[in-house]
Amino acid sequence: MRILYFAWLRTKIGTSEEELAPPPDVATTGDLITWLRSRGPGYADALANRAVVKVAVNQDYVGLDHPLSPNDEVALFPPVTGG
Amino acid sequence: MRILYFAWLRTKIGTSEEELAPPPDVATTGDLITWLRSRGPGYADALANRAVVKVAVNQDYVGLDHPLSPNDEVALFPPVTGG
Amino acid sequence: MAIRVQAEDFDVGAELAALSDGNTAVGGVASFVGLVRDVAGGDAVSAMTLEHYPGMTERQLAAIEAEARTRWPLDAVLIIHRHGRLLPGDRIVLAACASAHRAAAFEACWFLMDWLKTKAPFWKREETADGDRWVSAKEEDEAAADRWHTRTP
Amino acid sequence: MAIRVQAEDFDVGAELAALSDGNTAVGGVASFVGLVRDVAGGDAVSAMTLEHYPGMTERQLAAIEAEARTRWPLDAVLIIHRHGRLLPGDRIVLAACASAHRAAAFEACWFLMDWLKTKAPFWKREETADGDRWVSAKEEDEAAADRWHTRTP
Repeated sequence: MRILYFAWLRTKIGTSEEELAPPPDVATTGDLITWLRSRGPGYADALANRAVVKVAVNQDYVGLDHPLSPNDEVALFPPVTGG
Repeated sequence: MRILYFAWLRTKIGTSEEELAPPPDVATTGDLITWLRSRGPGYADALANRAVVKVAVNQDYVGLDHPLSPNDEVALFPPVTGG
Repeated sequence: MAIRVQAEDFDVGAELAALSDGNTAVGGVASFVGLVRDVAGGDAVSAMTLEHYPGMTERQLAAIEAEARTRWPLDAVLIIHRHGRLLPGDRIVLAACASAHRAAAFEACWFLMDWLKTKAPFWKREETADGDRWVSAKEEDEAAADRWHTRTP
Repeated sequence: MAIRVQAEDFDVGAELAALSDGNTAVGGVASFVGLVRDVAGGDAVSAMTLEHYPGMTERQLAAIEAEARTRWPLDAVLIIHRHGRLLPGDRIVLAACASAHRAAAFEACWFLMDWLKTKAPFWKREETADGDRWVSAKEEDEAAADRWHTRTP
């Protein structure tokens, strides 16, 4: 599974992209965030407040109950501020 | 008194501008329109329907009860269609 | 204040750039460019001529601009309106508002166009296959302008 | 469909002219140009960098454009959004809609900007005297986008 991070999630986690294979019990986007938090203090800090973490799977916005597949591109980022 | 006509009021009346001295009982813009109507068939035709005649005195919109002075610039025209 | 009534065309890019030039407090510029359409009331229009009332036009446009400035926080306002004979596709009018805030720029620009359509003394005469004709005012334009009497920005 | 995400600046006049070029059914073009402000939250901003999510950005902008086209009768739509480092006064974004009808052009353009602010995956990082900082999303932008859920054009 390809995981992308943007903006301050990227800087806190320290990478913009990684290839990960979450354990089988990580079934949804919400599960993924919970699992990522356990990977280290940068992750825990970046993902502390779910309310400000937006999730896209294969470049579409999804909720925290969205099911995951091994080949998904999952992106985590703060609320957007373009325009 | 300087009287200006625009758009189809101008073409029906046959002039864009004239200097007139209405009789003393022409006190308001409404009186002026009534008096102008009597000046010929072109005027009567152009001013037949007051609802579509707009009036400006000294380049500001006014109603039909607006008082007139001898040195006023009075303009009569249909509803505007610019933009 | 920037009000121009002219026969000549205008350079939209240069005009919009000038609105915010040197003022980095501006967050955005909303604008509207009105164009001559080739059809009106179902008939093909080959050209149109815009007549106006010199003097009153500038006066009314200045009043419309002043009103917009009292309603919204605007850094710059521009209205350019052409007169004379124009062909389909030609630019007729440009209204533009620069503001720190997007909503103010949009609302003020829309307000300018709605008021201009009902207050600025311009009259359009269309050339069609059946001859020339004066364009009638649209009730929908009156309604569009009227909503600004009650709507608070 | 015309969606462009690029580092380069754009020519507003040329882009707006191209929207109606050859289509004399267009009555007007409403547009918005977003600019980098020199101040944010009371602090002087010397520059900003726009990060984006390549691929998803184009996808979301295309979806926003498609939604606008279902809601309003539009002849042409254009969204250009820049990324990378920009200075105060620089253009960030251009949204423009061409339509036979003024209200459709204005509403659709405003809709595009409101949705773009809340849906397009861009993030601004500002450079200030106290260092760099990520811009926080504004609740007012969410509210501006939300009103399009209920408002019928």
